[in-house]
Amino acid sequence: MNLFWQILFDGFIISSIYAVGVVGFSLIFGTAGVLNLSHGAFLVLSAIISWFFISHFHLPLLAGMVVGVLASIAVSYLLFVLLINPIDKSKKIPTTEKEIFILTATLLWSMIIEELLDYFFSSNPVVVPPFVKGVLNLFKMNITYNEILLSFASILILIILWTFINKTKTGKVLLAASMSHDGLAISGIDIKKVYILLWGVYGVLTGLSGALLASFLGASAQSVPSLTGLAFSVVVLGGLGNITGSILAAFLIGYIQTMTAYLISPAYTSIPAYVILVLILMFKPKGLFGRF
Amino acid sequence: MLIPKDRSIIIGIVIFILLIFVPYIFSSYVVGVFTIALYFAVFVMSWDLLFGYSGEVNFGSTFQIGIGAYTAAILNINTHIPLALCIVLGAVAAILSGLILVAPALRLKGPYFGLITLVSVLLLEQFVTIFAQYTGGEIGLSVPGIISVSSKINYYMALLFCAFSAMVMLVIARSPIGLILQASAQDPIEAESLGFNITKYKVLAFGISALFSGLSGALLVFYLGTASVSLVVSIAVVLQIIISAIIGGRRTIIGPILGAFFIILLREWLQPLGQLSYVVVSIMGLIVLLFLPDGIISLFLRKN
Amino acid sequence: MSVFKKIALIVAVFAFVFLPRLVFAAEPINIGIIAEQGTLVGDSIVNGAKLAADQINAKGGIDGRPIKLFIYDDHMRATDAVQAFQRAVYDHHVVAVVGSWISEVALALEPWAARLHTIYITTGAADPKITQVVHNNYNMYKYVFQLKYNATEMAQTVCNFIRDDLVKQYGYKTAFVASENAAWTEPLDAEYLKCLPQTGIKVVGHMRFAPNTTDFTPIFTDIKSKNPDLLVTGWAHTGLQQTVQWHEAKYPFLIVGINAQASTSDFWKKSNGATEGIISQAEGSPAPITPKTIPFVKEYEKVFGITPAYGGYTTYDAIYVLAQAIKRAKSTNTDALIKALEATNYIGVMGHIEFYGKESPYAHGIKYGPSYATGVMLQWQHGKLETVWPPHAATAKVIIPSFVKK
Amino acid sequence: MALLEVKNLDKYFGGIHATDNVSFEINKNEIVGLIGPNGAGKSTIMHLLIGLYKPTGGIIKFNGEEIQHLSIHKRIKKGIAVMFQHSRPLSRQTVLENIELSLLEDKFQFFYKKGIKEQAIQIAKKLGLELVYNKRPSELAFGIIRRMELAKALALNPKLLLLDEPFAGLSHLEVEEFSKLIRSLTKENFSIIIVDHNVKAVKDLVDKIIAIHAGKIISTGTPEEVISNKEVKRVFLGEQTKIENSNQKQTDLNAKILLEVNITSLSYNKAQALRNVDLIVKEGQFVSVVGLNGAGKTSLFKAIFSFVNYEGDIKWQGKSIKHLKTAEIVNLGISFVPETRELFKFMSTEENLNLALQKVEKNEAKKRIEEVYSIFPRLAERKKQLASTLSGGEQQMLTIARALVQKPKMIVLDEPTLGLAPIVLEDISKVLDYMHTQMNLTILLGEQNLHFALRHSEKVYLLEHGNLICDCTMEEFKERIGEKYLA
Repeated sequence: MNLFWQILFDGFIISSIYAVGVVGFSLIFGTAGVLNLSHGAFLVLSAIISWFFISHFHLPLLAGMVVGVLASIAVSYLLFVLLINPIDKSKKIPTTEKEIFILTATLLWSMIIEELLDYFFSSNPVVVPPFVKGVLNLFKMNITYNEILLSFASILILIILWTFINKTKTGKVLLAASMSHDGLAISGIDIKKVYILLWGVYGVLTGLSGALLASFLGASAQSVPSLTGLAFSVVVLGGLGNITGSILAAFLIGYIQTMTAYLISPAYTSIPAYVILVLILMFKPKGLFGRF
Repeated sequence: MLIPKDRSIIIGIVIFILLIFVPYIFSSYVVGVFTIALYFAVFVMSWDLLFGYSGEVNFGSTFQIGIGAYTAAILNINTHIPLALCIVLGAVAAILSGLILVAPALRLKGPYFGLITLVSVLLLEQFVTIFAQYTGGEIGLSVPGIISVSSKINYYMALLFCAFSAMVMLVIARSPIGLILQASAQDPIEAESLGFNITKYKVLAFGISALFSGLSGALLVFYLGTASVSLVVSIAVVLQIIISAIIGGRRTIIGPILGAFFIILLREWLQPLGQLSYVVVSIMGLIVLLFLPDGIISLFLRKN
Repeated sequence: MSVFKKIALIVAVFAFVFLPRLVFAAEPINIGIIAEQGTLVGDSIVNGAKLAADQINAKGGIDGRPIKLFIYDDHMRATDAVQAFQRAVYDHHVVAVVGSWISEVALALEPWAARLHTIYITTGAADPKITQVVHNNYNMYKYVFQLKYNATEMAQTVCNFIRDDLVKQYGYKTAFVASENAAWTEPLDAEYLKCLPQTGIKVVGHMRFAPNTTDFTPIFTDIKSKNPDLLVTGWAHTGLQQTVQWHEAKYPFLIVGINAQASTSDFWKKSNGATEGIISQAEGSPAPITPKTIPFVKEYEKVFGITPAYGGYTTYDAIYVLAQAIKRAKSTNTDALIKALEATNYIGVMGHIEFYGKESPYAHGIKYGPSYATGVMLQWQHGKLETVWPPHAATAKVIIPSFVKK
Repeated sequence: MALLEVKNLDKYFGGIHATDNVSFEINKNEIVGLIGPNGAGKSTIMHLLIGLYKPTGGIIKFNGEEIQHLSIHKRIKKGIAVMFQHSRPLSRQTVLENIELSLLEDKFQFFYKKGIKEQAIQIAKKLGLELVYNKRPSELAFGIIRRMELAKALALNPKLLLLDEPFAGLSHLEVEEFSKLIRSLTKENFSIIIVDHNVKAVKDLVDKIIAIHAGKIISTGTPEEVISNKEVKRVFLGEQTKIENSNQKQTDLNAKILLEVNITSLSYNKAQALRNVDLIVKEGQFVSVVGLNGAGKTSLFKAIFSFVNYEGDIKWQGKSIKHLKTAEIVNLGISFVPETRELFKFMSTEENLNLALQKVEKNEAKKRIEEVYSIFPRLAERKKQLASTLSGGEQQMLTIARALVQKPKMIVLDEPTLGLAPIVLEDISKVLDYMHTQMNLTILLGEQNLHFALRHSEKVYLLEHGNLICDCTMEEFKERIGEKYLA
């Protein structure tokens, strides 16, 4: 029984953090059609910048996070302006190969961020300080208030994102962009402005989730590939571009990992998740929930 | 008048002839770097054969490379079979691992296939870590067997191997098989309706790509005397392979050799910058990607 | 034909880049340092070497010849390390290569030291396999030295401390052993499981976790369910996440053992102070281990702004040991130098340094024991790194964190 | 024995009965036209024949052998060849290499067999490709590529050749040449099935026509028989045979010019879609651009809205809009109802409308939506429903409504009747009338359905193969072209 509660709580905490970490990847694919393989680098960048400003300049926690989010927005726009847009517009690159060019470009972008972080902040992981202190002893478990807060903050961000996209005038434009770019254009909406909005939202999202992620799991330049891999897996599992699907898939992967850790061994945490991912793709090639 | 197609072969021959003289010009260390670049070039060519001719974006080429390399290394450490046999068995294991990827490649497209191949690498990485007592974990494994201590012998070995691989792959790329592969990549239904059983060709392409990847991986291990995740498995290696292929000039077989040399030598040359060297290499890669989308080789292929 | 022109141009560029490296004056004594820069231990290896070389050069070098360091970053990759080793030998004509704190890297370099007949001293890798290889095939591997105790000896240090201090003073009875899954922790764990019962501690569980683990909740939960007094550790590649998560969730067991990253002041900042109370073994500390130790640490802190991790102590000593050996051998000839190194008898910052002979299973490892070097145990107390063991070097007594059961 | 025997062929896609109990035979050396309007199910039958789809039921016998379960390449080896309408030839290879590809055996061969090149040259010559041996498809005109595709099919030395819409996208001249080419093939020893939506184009070529509608065969026989069949007439030409114009309004000829199109050329790669198209729309006018599928209507509209690049210029109220973005053009007061609708499928009717009112103040937006609801009461009933769950007609209405809420001066509609039931057609027809006469909107309509277009228009442009062949008033159109075109 104890184990049951443990898996339930731990799984929820880790899953909600995963969900907030990957949802941006899904958003940017669904709306802009970009598989951003530098997603992990965005998360780590904002986490390390936040940590740096908090621990070296003694900024308050939230102020440090704001700096992290700003950094994330900056690299987001840079990626769009320097790489995505030029490749999109390029006449030299055949349309059928744009996808692989964007993949390669985002990979290189990821390496640049990763190596710069490594250079300036070393490859040692950093942990963003806890937002609150203290421990909750429940069912013989040690759950820190910080984990609970992180989990709630993640869910809150997801709810805000959902509300923004589904309920606000501006947000609906993003949602619409995932269905038809031409439809937006003939509705009199400048698609370029949509992109600016989109990459901004993406930057904010990765910025916030990076700091949350690093408050629990820590972040280092070396964790970039595994974070990108996680985002990629979760999002494909949930159905590319399907935001709700990605969130559900994050919970699925999070719980599978937690169950593996508790019921089999912590050493094998990610293996069952990967195997299940492969099986699902083989039998349901469009992911569990398809597109929308 | 030369048509561009033949030009890339001429470039290949010129590169080969130039490379023959490397040990007479440069220090042993530089020769060592060139040796690694040659093995790496085979990785990139194998990737290019799959991508350029069969249209599959394989994020898992280190799945084959790693399986080939680790099989050979583990056999070498734990058995007494000769080195050459270890390498051959490594290559066989690599082909089998390549065939594992064919099944999804026939069913899945685009990012979905990409993810499967990516996951195959992540899984292999996990297994290497879990079975650290056999594999040396994340950092690596040192093997007793080694091809040679002489940098010259190693270099010429690698050069011959690379030239041989390039030749075989060029022959395949230029052969009816290459043409049919390209047709099935471009429009599978059309290729089928010209009477080709495209499954057969995809299996062959994956097999050949895996064979050379695995061979090269095993040889590299016995050149350096060490097998490690960061050398033959990690995603970073895949990225370097893809980036080299695109920078060199995809779908040309020779272009990837240029790309491999570009990446490895540039990084070596920028070594004084320390970690920043990777940043500079990546930025150069982006510049080539944006302004020379057909790769370095297109500089030489431009029509008069 | 423009194609050939272009190729010629490329050849010219490469020639221009690489040719100058062929010509090199051999006046200074070249030493190669291979380290994992960007890691706390790796950086301290580089810093320790720099400090020693600067000091020796300031005093006129080795018989008038200055030491010149060539520093290579292996990015924690065996391949990069092998390439660096080749470069050191071929391009920079080094007398010896020093460094690396990762056993897998050191093991990968070992055959290259043999193949290229170049002395290699690891100052951070702990796997006893490194010296066993020398013992088993001395003629081939005589080039390799391990200026650091091996993992088995490190485990003994931890056991000795637990016996002398924790068992005697606090009456702790049970322990759980949890190490990262890496080459160096295999002999370490084996020794822990052997020596802990001898100190009167009952081992209630043992596990090895993947070095890429980030969420330690399941692991700590499992450990907590076994209710041990102590968590005995073998952490070097990892350390931060579990330290922070242990501290934040206030698991009621004391962490003692090896937490290599925790042996430098930088770790306090990285963990936001969560390292308070953690006890770790190290090769040296800001304590009077020998008369040279405290001046060294002071100097180090002055130059680099942080205290050294264990690699700083060992590498600093290694450069001095090497310098003295060159002086005694009056030559940089490899075989003569090996003889001189084998005859080392030197008081360094980490203790009295002598190497085991080839008949020892730890051939070319340093002697371990009360009259040689024994290592120290450190504890983070109120943001300061205090030495709590051995008694003659101790600067403070162990403090048990409030949430740990006493 | 017939070469090809199809018996009781059935194919379902989900609930849709795409091929409904189809049976026919094709004899040796026979040329057969498989004819039906868009969406009749011709391509499904063709795909069933080559093996792209597996039938739900029925038998396909080729040379006396059942083949319905074989995969594509096996059927090809039995002697079937196909020329697809939208094939993607090897873009990096030359014409000759493309033909060589077809000549290859399905075996692992590392070297080309001797003589393969000569063989390819021979086939290329037969199809008049002598001048383009070493050109790549991207450098060739569309008509030449079509020939190359035919060459590839012929290289397989088939017993039965399937041609999928062989004339689509070709210019007038090219159609003639290509027909000639096909006719010349009749001397060869094989059968041909030509799949086309146009009776006129194939009737002189074929021995027999099979007419299809809604997945069923409605008539089989000689071209004359089929064309005179009542059912066929009804399906192809619609109920009415007389041109009627319900349009009551006549715009003043001196009215201001709103839109002026002068496109000298518009091409996709090398395929030219439009050439020398000059078109004027005056304020308050109802102008139609009619033409068959692939005539270039959609390209014209895409050019107006800057979705594609073109040579020439397009002016709105005297100012060039060539370099403006789509959204900017829309905001000038021209709304677009595209053929593909481009609705936001997973958003509700109301959300779709609201998105077109981003810049409009809230109360005003509400008012405008109420206005269009009064025109389309059906949409008001379904305002919370997702666009994807609306019926085809409702989706079309929503697309029009989305254009209307923007309060445009002019509205451009591309094939608003495509794929809609006759009853819905009436509704849309009424709406167009209302927009034109009551709301005084200027309308530019692209239509395949001549009757529908003629009912409303004041002025008609006829596009054929990218050329404007009639730029006339209604009277002129009826006189010069109308009756002839329809017959």
